[in-house]
Amino acid sequence: MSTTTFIRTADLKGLVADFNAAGIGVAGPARTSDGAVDYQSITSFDAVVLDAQPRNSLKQFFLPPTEPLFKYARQGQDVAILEVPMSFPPRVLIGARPCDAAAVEVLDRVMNWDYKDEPWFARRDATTIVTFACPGGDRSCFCTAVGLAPDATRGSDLLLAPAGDGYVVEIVTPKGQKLVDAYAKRFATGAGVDATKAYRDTARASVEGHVPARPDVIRAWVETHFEDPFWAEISMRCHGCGGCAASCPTCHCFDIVDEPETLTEGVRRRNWDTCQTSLFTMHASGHNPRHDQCGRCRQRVNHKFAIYPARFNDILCTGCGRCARTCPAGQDVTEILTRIVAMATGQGGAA
Amino acid sequence: MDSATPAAAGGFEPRITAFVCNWCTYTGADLAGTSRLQMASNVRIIRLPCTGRIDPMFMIKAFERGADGVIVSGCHPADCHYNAGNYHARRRFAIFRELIQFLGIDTGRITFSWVSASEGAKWRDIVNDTVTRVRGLGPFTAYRKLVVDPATVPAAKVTSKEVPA
Amino acid sequence: MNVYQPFRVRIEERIDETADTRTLRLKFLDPDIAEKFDFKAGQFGEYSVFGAGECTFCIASSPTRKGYIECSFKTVGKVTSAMKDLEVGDVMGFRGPYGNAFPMEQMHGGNVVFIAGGIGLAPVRCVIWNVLDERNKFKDVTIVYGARSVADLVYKRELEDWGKRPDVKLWTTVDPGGETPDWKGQVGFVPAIVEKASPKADNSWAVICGPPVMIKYTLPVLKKLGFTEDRILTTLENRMKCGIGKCGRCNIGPVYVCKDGPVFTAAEMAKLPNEF
Amino acid sequence: MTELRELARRLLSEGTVNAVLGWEEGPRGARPAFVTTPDGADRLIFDPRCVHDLASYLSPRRPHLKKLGKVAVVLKPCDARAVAGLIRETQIPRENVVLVGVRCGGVLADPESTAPLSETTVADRCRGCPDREAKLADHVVGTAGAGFPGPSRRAQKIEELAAMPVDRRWDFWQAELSKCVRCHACRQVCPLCFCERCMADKSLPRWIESSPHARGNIAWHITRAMHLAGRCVDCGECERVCPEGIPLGLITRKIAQVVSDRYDFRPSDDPAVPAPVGTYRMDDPQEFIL
Repeated sequence: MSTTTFIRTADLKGLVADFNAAGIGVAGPARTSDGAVDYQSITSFDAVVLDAQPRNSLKQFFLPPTEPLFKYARQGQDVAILEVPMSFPPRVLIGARPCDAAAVEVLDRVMNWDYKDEPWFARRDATTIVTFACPGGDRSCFCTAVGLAPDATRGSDLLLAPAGDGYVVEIVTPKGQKLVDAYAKRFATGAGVDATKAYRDTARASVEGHVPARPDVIRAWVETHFEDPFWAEISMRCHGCGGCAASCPTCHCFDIVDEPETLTEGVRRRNWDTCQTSLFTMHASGHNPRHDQCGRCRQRVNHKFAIYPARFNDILCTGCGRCARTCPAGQDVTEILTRIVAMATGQGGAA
Repeated sequence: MDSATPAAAGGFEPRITAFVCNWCTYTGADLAGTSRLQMASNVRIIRLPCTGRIDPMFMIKAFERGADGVIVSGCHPADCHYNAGNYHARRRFAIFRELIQFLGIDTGRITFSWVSASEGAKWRDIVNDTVTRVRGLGPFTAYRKLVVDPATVPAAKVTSKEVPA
Repeated sequence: MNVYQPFRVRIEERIDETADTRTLRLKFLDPDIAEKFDFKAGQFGEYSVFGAGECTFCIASSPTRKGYIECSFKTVGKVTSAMKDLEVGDVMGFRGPYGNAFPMEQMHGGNVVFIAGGIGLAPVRCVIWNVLDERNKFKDVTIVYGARSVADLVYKRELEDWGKRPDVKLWTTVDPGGETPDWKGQVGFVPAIVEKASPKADNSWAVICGPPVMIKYTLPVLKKLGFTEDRILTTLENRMKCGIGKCGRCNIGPVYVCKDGPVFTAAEMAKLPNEF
Repeated sequence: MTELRELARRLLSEGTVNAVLGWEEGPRGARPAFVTTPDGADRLIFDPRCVHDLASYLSPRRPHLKKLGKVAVVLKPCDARAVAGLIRETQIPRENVVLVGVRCGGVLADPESTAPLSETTVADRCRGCPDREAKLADHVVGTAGAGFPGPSRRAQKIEELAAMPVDRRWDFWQAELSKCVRCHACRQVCPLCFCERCMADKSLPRWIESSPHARGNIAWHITRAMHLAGRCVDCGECERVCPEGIPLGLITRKIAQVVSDRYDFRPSDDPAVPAPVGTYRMDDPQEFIL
């Protein structure tokens, strides 16, 4: 068990005030104008909403929907490249959910796959993630089926769980320790981890059993059933809208485009993209290796539960359930995975 | 410098993009020129076959690339070289105008007009009035501020980019 | 500086291969890069026209020829159209080299058969140059190259050079109907010409690249001649953005063309799901 | 519901159609269903949670559904307007599809909702909807509630926005549109966005910047709105599916008002009525043209 400390709720508010005073950016889950909860910039801990899963994930803080990679300026036949600085101001994400914090670490794998993605890691380095143990989820949550838990520490620098008049703080990383040391006066001795057991148990119970915790079985089935009619069946209702990918904490596919600003200058940008659209894989010739929605639906499941595990020994899904919540056509990942396990273990599953 | 472009007055000279039809307004603008009518020099004309060809995207693109105002002009009703291009365009322009107004763009930045091949003087007035009006509205900074990229630095001399084995 | 920022390269030479295919010879602007840059036969790069975007091609020149790289492209999309508009002296971008390579060391001491169709000669040409520049390391060299018509043959000057070499067996062919009155090569589809050329399979490697239909009908011919699947090499392409395994679009099932490829053996290809 | 299931069963068992597109109970409330066997008809439901516009699935942009062959589709009156749009614009031959109308007195805002349909829970677009059943349909089943009176809250919000100074309206829309991540879900679910290749996906030339920055976003949303002017049937799907919660319905509704006020056009399920953009009258108002 990692070392723990304690913070009172009042000190947590003070801590956010300290960050503000020190010029450290703070973001956390807060209400939006349309009544939803999004991770967004905040200036006070009072704005933080902890009892609802935010609509967006944390990935935007490391891989923004759009970001400039560099600018270019043409002078005659020559071109000058103007660099976008790869340093970012310090930021604390407070009130992160364990599934979202874990997703960031899961993505570290691909972002450092032989080539280091500097924009990603520069933001990672500048950011401290203060996670709050999840109070529990709805029927689309299944973090325990992908090796996580409502109180998983993965990807977090600090993990807070409520106890008494404050929170037990688990110090997960040296970066977390650094934050605690820097603001030592805000932390105190208090209850230990044991005091949060009931809270954690309740949370765990609320998400368990939604998907069989058999990622190995899912992977094996997906790897061997590329042509299974199951994919065509589930893809019928799919609109190819990519809402799942936009809201997913681990969907990281991107596009790179040039945008001229004038005749001689412009910016190369990286933008979010999604495997759910036909354009994603379409060649300039018009040939499209993934020519229908069936292949695209399969790709998303395949990438998350078979390809990524094969490449990085890690599942590209943290069980947050956002894709199921956001899907306009009721496609539900828990249903898909449950049926895959049923088919793989010979318990039927065809509709 | 003619009276319609008092550059001395305050510095801001609006950039106006005009999308005009080939058959009427372009010829009308040409007439204004050959008649040596004095008018503001802020307008850059883009000639199109017909107002029916003027997609609202053109106006958006003009704003994207730094225009402060836009003029759209073509043949009067019943004069369209292609019979009905301007009638179709009229409906689209009407909807577009109300849409952008709803989205918070001052419709004073766009002038819609019918200018025939013989109306050189009308073209001069359209140009001068639009320039004066847009000058009053000021530069379209709201649109230009839509994208603010971080400051860049010239690329360091690249010497150590790794070449993987 | 980030991994997506390209090197700057200047167009040294441009050669029109066919009506819609062009080769560019590119030199690195930075002398340090020009000196240090190295790659292996078969690797690819991301070429960019600033303002239009990036495009993926194999490096069509050979690593044995230092100081420049070449790429050959067909004008089809936004970037290739912009590339066609560039003049000698214009500056482009290049990121790379990326991906795996042909197993040149393993091929040492063996016979090599090159089979290509149309613009598919570009990635094969890189290996041909490499082999010919180190000619004493290889035994028999056979090249079978076909295109739809005489006008569609790329690298015509080189074909001429290769044809004159006593240590290269060159078979050029055009599809029936694509020949001109003075055409001296073969007439017929590539698989038939391969059968006619009948290269020996013993201690041999085949390098094949071209339209899918050509590959589909050539593979059985090679097998009949005795080539084993692990000695038939090809190079794939797929839509890519990053070239380095992150953007998520070039995978064929579990295989990333940018990381595991672009060079695959026929044995590896046979295991891929039908998604390319 | 029994009536619907019996009809679906009959259409499937008699071989009139290969599939019935309707709604079923999903893990999170109602969702689209694709019933291909007579027995499957028992999966079909219709209740106020069936908000989805199934006409989207008839769009020719969905080649994977063409494989189903001839289908029957269950339609609320608003969905029938979308089908009429597809027929009007020659995207589907009328004889290739069997239309099953369900009588409707309004639906909920959210297919996951468990609340009873009421003045407070009804989808805003249903307020003031005059249609209880689809005239276009081959069969009509079910019973309709009374519907809900207008004006919709959107209409009130539009008035509120209209009363604002123009730059405050700009600020309002910039706050909303800057949230857009350009997933294009609004386009994908739209029954009338049927272009084989959307203008936003075209790069030669690139009219609409694909980056989800505010400049690209406003260009996209203006274009989307313009392309749907007089074609939008107010099925509400774009706003419902937006993962960022952008009130897209305000834009489409505003344009519907303009089209209604200026050209006396309201979307109906009669494919013979020409759409207002693409037609004209010589005496159309032109007060804004100098």
